[in-house]
This record gives sequence, structure tokens and C-alpha cells, in this order.
Amino acid sequence: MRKFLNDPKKFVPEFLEGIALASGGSLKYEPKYNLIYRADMPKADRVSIIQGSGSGHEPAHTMIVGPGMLDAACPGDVFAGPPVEFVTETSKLMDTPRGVLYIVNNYTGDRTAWEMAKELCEAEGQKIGYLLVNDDVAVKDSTWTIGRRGVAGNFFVIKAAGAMADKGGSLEECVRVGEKVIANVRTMGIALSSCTPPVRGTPLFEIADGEMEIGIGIHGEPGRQRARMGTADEIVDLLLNAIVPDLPFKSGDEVALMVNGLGGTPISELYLLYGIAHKWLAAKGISVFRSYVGEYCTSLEMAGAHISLLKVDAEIKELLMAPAEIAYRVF
Amino acid sequence: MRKFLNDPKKFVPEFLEGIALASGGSLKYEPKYNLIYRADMPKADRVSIIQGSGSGHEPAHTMIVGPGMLDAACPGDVFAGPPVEFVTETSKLMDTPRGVLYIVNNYTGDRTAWEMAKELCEAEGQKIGYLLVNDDVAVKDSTWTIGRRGVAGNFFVIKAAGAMADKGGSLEECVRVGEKVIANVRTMGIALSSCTPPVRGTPLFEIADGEMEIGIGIHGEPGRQRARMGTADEIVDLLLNAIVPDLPFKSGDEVALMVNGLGGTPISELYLLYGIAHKWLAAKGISVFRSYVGEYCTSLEMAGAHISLLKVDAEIKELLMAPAEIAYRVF
Amino acid sequence: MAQASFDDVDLVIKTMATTIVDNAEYFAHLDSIVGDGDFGYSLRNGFEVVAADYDTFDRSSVGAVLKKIGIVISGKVGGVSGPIWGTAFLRAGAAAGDRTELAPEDVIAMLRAAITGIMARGGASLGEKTLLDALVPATDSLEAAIGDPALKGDHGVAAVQRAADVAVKAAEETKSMLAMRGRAAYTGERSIGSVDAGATAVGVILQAIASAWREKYGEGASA
Amino acid sequence: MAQASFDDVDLVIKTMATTIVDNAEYFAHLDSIVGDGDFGYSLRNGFEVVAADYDTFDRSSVGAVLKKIGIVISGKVGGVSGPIWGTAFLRAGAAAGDRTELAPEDVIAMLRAAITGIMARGGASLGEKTLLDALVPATDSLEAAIGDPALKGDHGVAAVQRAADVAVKAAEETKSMLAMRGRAAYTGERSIGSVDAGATAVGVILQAIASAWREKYGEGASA
Ligand SMILES: Nc1ncnc2c1ncn2[C@@H]1O[C@H](COP(=O)(O)OP(=O)(O)O)[C@@H](O)[C@H]1O
Ligand SMILES: Nc1ncnc2c1ncn2[C@@H]1O[C@H](COP(=O)(O)OP(=O)(O)O)[C@@H](O)[C@H]1O
Ligand SMILES: [Mg+2]
Ligand SMILES: [Mg+2]
Ligand SMILES: [Mg+2]
Ligand SMILES: [Mg+2]
Repeated sequence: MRKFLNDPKKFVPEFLEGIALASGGSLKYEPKYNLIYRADMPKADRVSIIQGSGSGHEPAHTMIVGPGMLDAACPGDVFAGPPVEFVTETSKLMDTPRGVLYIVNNYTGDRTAWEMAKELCEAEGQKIGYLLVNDDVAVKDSTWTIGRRGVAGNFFVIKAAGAMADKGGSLEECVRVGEKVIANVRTMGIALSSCTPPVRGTPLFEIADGEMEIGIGIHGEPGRQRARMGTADEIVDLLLNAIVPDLPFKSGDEVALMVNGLGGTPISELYLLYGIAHKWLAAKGISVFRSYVGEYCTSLEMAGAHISLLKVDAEIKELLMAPAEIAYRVF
Repeated sequence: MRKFLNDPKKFVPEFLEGIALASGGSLKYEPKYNLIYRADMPKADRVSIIQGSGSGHEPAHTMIVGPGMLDAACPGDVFAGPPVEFVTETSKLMDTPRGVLYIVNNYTGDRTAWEMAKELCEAEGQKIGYLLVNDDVAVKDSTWTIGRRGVAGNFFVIKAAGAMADKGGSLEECVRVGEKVIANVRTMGIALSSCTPPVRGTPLFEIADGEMEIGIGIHGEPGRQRARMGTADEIVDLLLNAIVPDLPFKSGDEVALMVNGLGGTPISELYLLYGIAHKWLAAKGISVFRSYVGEYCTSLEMAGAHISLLKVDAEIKELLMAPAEIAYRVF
Repeated sequence: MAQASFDDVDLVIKTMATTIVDNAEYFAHLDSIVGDGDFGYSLRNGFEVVAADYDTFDRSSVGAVLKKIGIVISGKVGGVSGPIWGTAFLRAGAAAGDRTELAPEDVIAMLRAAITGIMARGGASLGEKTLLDALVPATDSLEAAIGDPALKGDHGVAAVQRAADVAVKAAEETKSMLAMRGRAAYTGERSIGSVDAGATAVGVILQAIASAWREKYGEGASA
Repeated sequence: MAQASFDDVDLVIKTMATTIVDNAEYFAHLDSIVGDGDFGYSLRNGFEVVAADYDTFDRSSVGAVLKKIGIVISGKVGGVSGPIWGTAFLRAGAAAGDRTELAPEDVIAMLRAAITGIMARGGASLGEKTLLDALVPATDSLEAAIGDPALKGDHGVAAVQRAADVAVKAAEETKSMLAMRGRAAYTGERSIGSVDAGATAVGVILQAIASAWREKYGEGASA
């Protein structure tokens, strides 16, 4: 295993501790429930926003806690949503009279935990808002009733809701803008390699060199199709041809365009994909309002990428441009 | 090759085009000399800062062009410094009466190109400043006279010089703070896997699973020693035991602590290393003023990390905290 | 079949917990074929606490101890399995109430309550390639055995073994099913051809319980 | 030995350029053993332009054409090799000046100028495991051959072959050297045991030139 690790079972707690130490005191780590939370939250006059999903997707979601983004995050183990108790504790810790917003990615494990927690916390009198992110067009026209997965588009939902909360928006307003983003964001991904959960120690599956997995999930769950490796042009074409007709995005639309790395792909390749996607969209009359190139939602050290498109209007634009400050920053 | 690519020979131009397109017009790409430069520079009343080194280290240095950082970058091919002509053209493009600062990483190829360019451009009347970054303590007590390599510490040099230029500092003042940073920054790295230059198509060397390469360079050049893979604790101890006595960093010192990923290591592991390093330093009485965890200077998709320590004083602190805005941002 | 004493409850739960801990890697491996490979490790996070702390749990009634286990599982197990298995124990505990001994009919009622809870929590029906596809037929088999005169007088040794065999066979049959739930569902047609991890785990656990039961009550057993 | 005409200059340069293009991968591979694996590809970036555009270069004098090549190399080749090889051509061109034919002594003077330029540019001395360790002994051999009566009258075919053989042997001997220059130097002791990429390239190029020379001027050659 080519990983920096002590005890693989302590992987999550150890990196969480690192996040808190790196924050200079602005973030706190609660080992009992694996929480990372803002030291200055909750505040009585501001909605709190929380998320908790499997680990292994960093920076999502433990490294995007901070002003303008999440107020707390409770990760589970690698690729396993958090136990219900972690969620209820997070909810209580961030309780405010303005309400707590849960932003949940659409997986059975995450949903059951967050829905149980919502029931329990509402029963104790908490005011809870709930957003379900499901942007992955790879899961389409399916008979499996759980529906589409939440993947890289999650970042935009958090960014918009966080900016609305910072503006003093009510829980209902945060939910409204979150739902608007969810209704307008679409994502699809491709993997060029597998990944190795630390406790497991071996790759989850194998992709031969020269092959690619189309419509990959972010938990190493295989995609819908294995194919011969394509050129970057072919891959962008394939992804955008799945994403664009789905909303659909149309000529004249303005979008935020994200190329998200899955963990093992260098940022140079992500920019290469970005350039191709940008030109592809321009040729269709779709213009990019703002670009996002880098790692937003990964699958450990998997080589691969997602393309996400978010159709923006004046309100979403303003929310995306609003300032924010998170652990996973550059400066 | 598990890479998003069209023609491997076009890898660099294609990702450079992506950078320019993603910038929303603030950066321009000049294909003839492989330049990325700020559309709003040069300015008569501000020093220009430029760099050019091999590609494959992204975000360094083409993705750190922007306000407060580099004004232009001219990369060579993967792991090859730029041809002299690229450098002279960049220098001329960014010429200003206040002067142009070259920030050069200490490799023979980079130095010869930049020193030739300096001669040529000075002969044409340009005012040139020159900084040589050489932070890698893995190259120590050597008889090879080229001396230490420039690695991840380069980021701090650019950040400080860029902030000084933004403050209206003269070329001499930019050189002075750059030299101060260089005198106070030390780095060492470790690799857990090799990397594959696109044109080559196969890994540069092999590291078996269960081994690590201590004192790795950023061009795939092997380090000084191959060893049995250690735990994260052992690795941090090994790196800090090489870095700390070298300056030396002492009890009471304040530092900027960087954990830099080499491209293939997920940020979760970098935070895990960060936490260990932070505590190690605290135990020695060295306190962290500011943390930097992520990718600053990579080696394509290599798994591995550098630890960098920069001893800070009031002036360096102020320069590090000054605002900057680069392509490789998060929001 | 005779009443089950609290000793028997202890035996079943401890057997279950150690079987899960011992098979964590195997179960996780099964989940990795078309899922995300965490199933066994997730379950282990909860059941290793159950195994270690069981003797400290409130055992004033079957309901009390099962509820406690449900809380531990909900608190420690992530992914789908935490809510699913946690709910199963909570519902079985509620069905058992303050009983300290269980008639065969009580056991069936508890299993049915667990199944209803799992279905309510996860939304799955039979045939969707989940652990229900082993748990339901095993429960049916056990229920049928209660009225079976041929299985009388052996403390249920044969009935439990038969239920375990049914579970193993049913788990094997999940191979031909299309996954409709959990992460495996994302793979669509590619989920066909491999067994469901949860259903297989039910089979393995029931086999372990059947062995423990035989050791205690079967011919030649010391008790 | 006789004067070399401009045709001969063309032949040598074209042979060199195509040899470099054809061996790019091999040279890069040699550089990957203890270096960074770009050497052959970097050189190719320049020499493929030389090969393609050579006929359009100003060939009014040997100096003019070599300077033009030096500029192309400096403009297209990155890494250490651009400044090193670029300087070598510029200096050789300066030494050749406006000559249109070269006496053997001129060739030696050009090679010495190139060597001095390489040393000034890269700071390397003999024995530091660089291309100098092949180029210098080959030049010495060629110089010695000029005065050797045994090698008279064959248009230098034997002398060039001898120099090429010296270069190959010298390149082989870099194996035992410790790299003191370029990226290979960072590996310290580990650089011992593999040949230097640049020195090996010099040997391969000189062998190709020797063959081309023999084909043109050797016994049985058409010319
Ligand atoms: N909706 C559901 N209802 C009941 N059981 C389910 C459901 N989804 C999955 N399962 C069972 O859970 C097992 C996987 O558990 P686990 O790996 O913990 O979940 P995940 O990784 O999908 O969050 C499957 O093999 C299946 O038997
Ligand atoms: N300082 C130097 N002076 C002369 N030749 C050198 C020097 N450093 C390296 N070389 C030669 O250049 C070759 C490597 O060239 P190249 O790969 O282009 O350089 P790098 O990758 O180190 O920038 C070496 O094999 C050696 O022969
Ligand atoms: Mg899971
Ligand atoms: Mg190089
Ligand atoms: Mg699973
Ligand atoms: Mg090289």
C-alpha cells in the first residue's frame, strides 16, 4: 500500500486531527464523534450547515468546513456514511434557533442515517432543513428507486447555501437556493484506475492500463461500462454528451464548469480536460461564467475526473462569488 | 498510460490553453513560446516577476500566475527547463522600468537558460533581478558543485516577492525578501511511487510496494536512498530530523509548515502527515504560524510528499498573509 | 421446540458477534465485487464492541439487551448497515419486550419485526438483492419448522440448521438477481453474477449459530 | 587528409540530426536510469527542426550554418542540453567563421571551441560523467590522426572511425564514474554503474558519422 499511514484503522481520526491543527484554532476536532467544526459556530442569528458522508472524498467534506461553507462535518469511515449517533451529535452541536441545514448526498447509507437523525432531532425540537444532492447523470433512467448519486456538484450546493446563510438568509431561503442549484447541476465521471481503502489494503477493483470505467462512482463502485481508453477529446465529448442533453443545457446558457480530479490525476491533466470542455461548450453557444479546476470530491487516490456543469442565474452567480474560507485553501 | 491526453507531445500546450481559458480572460497564453502571463501586466510602476522551469510540477509554476504571485511563466517540456528563447521572450514581454525579477530553481538546465537570458536581456538594457531557490536538504554536503535543488519552498519565495512587488517594493527590495525566504526555508521529500512523463509513456523508475525513496527529486530523479516503507510517524520523524537541524530551527522559532503532495497522494494523507509534523514541532518548542497543506510543487502523478519549513519574522509573516489570486484557487 | 433461556440469547448474540468480527474481511471482499468494499469492516466496528462489552450490557430482559445492541450498532456502524442492522435489533428488542425467556413463536415474531424494520428503513423488497433475500426465507423455514412434528424434541437443533441451510442457498441464489438497492445497484446489469454480501453474511452467521446450537443441544453435546 | 567541402558539412550535420531523431527514445531511456529521462526527447525537439529545415538554412559559410543551428537548438531544446549543445554549435560556428571548406586543423579548432564553450556554460570538467568524457578523447584521437602518416590518403575514413571508436569506449568508461553534473549528480553513489546518456549519445552520433563518411569516401564507395 503506497500510503502515508500509521494504523489503517486510525486513518480518519488522524487526518481529522491534522485538519484541526492546520486551522490555527479556527476549527475544532471532536474525536468521540469524528467531528470537525467551526470554533466560532453556532451563532443564534445564522443558519448552521452540516454534512456527513463517507471519508475518502477529501477535500469533501471535512476540509470544506469554514466561513461561507460548512459549519461542521461528521465523516464516517472510508466509503461508509457516518453512524446515526455522529449525525445527531453534530446536529445538536450546531443547533441554532435559525435552524440547521443538512446537505445529504443521495446514497442509501447517508440518507438512512440523516433521515433517522432528522426524526430524532426534530423530536427534540430542532428546526431542520434537508437537501438531497443527486447530480450524477451516470445513474439514469434506472429502475433502482434510490435515484442518482450525489457527486462533485455537492460543492456548488454547499457554496450557494453557505453564502445565503452568511447573507442572513433563513433556513427556508438556504433550502430554496440549495434546491435551485441541485435542479441545475449535472455531473459525470470517468476513472482510469482503482483505489485502495486503507483498512482493506488492496485495490477495490482493477482497471487495466488502456481501459477506462465510464460513469464511475466515488466509492470505487464500478461504473456502468468498461471501455477502451479514449483520447482526452473523446472523453470530454462522451461526458458532455451525457451531461448537456440531460438538463438540458442550451445555447445562450451561462454555466459554472468544474473539472474535478478523483485524487490521482495531476492538475495539469485536469486543465487539459478543462480547455477541451470549455471549447466544446463554446461551440454549442454555452458560455462559462466561472471555472473550477482541481479536487473537490475525490475517491482516495483514484486516477480520473468528473465534469460538472451548473446552469447559473444572477442569484447563483452572486452566491458563487461570495467570499469563503476553508481548510483546503491555497494561501 | 493512465492519463487524459491527446497527442503526448501536445500535453504542455494543451494544458496551458486550459489555464488561459479557465482564467476568464485574466491570463493569456502565447503558444509560440509556451507562455502564460497576466493580461494586465506589465505595469510601469511595478516590478514584474517571472519563472520558467520544467513542466510536470503543476500547479508550479504555470498555475501560480496571478495578482500577488507570478506575472508570467514559461515552462519547458515535462522535466526540461525552457529553451533560452522562451525565457528572453518572457523577459521582454514583462519588461518594466522597475525591473524584472527572475526566480530560478537551482538546476543546471534552468540556471544555464536563465543566466544566458539575463546576459542577453541586460545587454538590451533590461533591469533584471535574480533569485536562486535551493531549499532541498536531501542534497547535502555534496561535492557536486551545483548545490541543492529548488523544490516546494519555491512557493514561499514567489509569495513573498510577489507581495513585496504588490506593495510597490523596488526590484532590490523584492530580491532582498526573496533572499531572506531562501535563507530560511528548508525542504525534504519522500516518494512512494514513480511517475510517467507523457512522451515517454512508461514510469521513470520503479519503487516496489513496501519501499520508499528518501530525498526524492521532483523530476523523477531517484533520491539518495531506497528504504523499507515506514509508518507516517517514522517518515515525519525522518524528514524533520533532516530539515530541522539544517537551518537549524530552534525552540521559540515560528514557522510556516508546508506538507506538499507530489501529485498522486490524496490530501487526506497530507493532512495526516501535517498533524504529526505539527505535534513533532510543538514538542520541540517550534510553533506553526501558518499551515500549507496540498499540492504546490508536484512530480506528475507521483505518490509522495515534501515537508517544508520556513522560519518567519514579522516581515515574512506580513508578506505571506497578503492577498493573492491565482489560477489554482478553490473558489 | 422448547423455550430459549437467557443463556441461549447470550450464546446466539456472542456467536453472531464473533462470526462477524472473524469474517469482516470476507464480507468486505464480497461487497467490493460490485459494491464499495466496506460492508464487513462497517459491521465489525459495531460488533467488536458488542463482543467486547456484552457482559456489561443490561440483561434484565431480552428487549433491554437487544435495544442496547441496536444503539451500539447505530452508534458505531456507518453506511447502509448501521441503520439497517441497528433498526433490526431495535425492532426485535421491542418485539421481545421484557421477556427473559423466548418461546419459538417469540423468536419468529422478533425476526418478523426486524424484517419489517429493515424494509421500512431501507425501502427494499424481496428479490432486490439484499440481505432480506436470505433473512426472509430463513425466517419462513424456521416458522414452518415450529409446526413440524419431525423436528420436535431436539431443542430446535435440526430446525435451526435447516434455516441456516435455507439462508445459504438463498444467498447463493442472489447471484442471478439484479441489484436494486445500495451501491451495488449503480452497476446495473453488472451486478448479476455475484452474490449479495449482506445475504451471504446472513447465511454465514446462521450457520455459525446452528453449529453453536448443535454443540450445546445436539446429540453428544455436554449439556 | 584532404579538405572537407560544404557537401561534407551537410553530410555530417544531416547524419547527426537524423541519428539524434532516430535515437531519441534510446537516449531518453539512458537518462532515465539516474537522471530524469528527458535528454533524447529534448535534443529531438531541436534536431528534428534541423533535419526538416536544413536545406533552407543560410549556407553561405560554415560559420553561418553552425550559428543558425546553435540558435535553433537554443530556441527549441530545453534542460541542460539546450544551452550546452546550443553553445557548442555557436562556438564551433564562430571558430569556422566564413570558411566554406575546412582543413582538418579547422575541424579540430572548431571542436576545441565547442568543448571550451560547453565547459564555460555548464561548469563541468573532464571525469565528471558528462558528454565531455566522450567528446574530448574523441577530439584528441582525431587530432593525433592528422599527423599520423598511416592514415593519410583515405579522406580521413580511418581517422574518423578511430575517433568514433574512442568515443564509444570512453562513453562505456563513464560507467565507473560518479556523476558530478546535471540531475544524475543528485543520486550520488547510485550514479556509478550506468553510462552517461550524453557521452553515449556522442559515441552513437560519431559512429553514424563514421559510417556515412566511409560510405562516401571509403574503399568501394561510389564517390
Ligand atoms: N436499501 C437496503 N435495504 C436493505 N438492505 C440493503 C439495502 N441496501 C443495501 N443493503 C444490504 O447491505 C449490504 C451492503 O452494506 P454496506 O456495505 O454497509 O452498505 P453501503 O456501502 O452501500 O453503504 C448489501 O450487500 C445488502 O445486503
Ligand atoms: N553541467 C554539465 N556540463 C556538460 N554536460 C552536462 C552537464 N550536466 C549534464 N550534462 C550532460 O547532459 C546530459 C543530460 O542532459 P539533459 O537530460 O538534457 O539534462 P537535464 O535533464 O539534467 O536538464 C547528461 O547525460 C550529461 O552528459
Ligand atoms: Mg459504503
Ligand atoms: Mg531534464
Ligand atoms: Mg458497501
Ligand atoms: Mg535529463
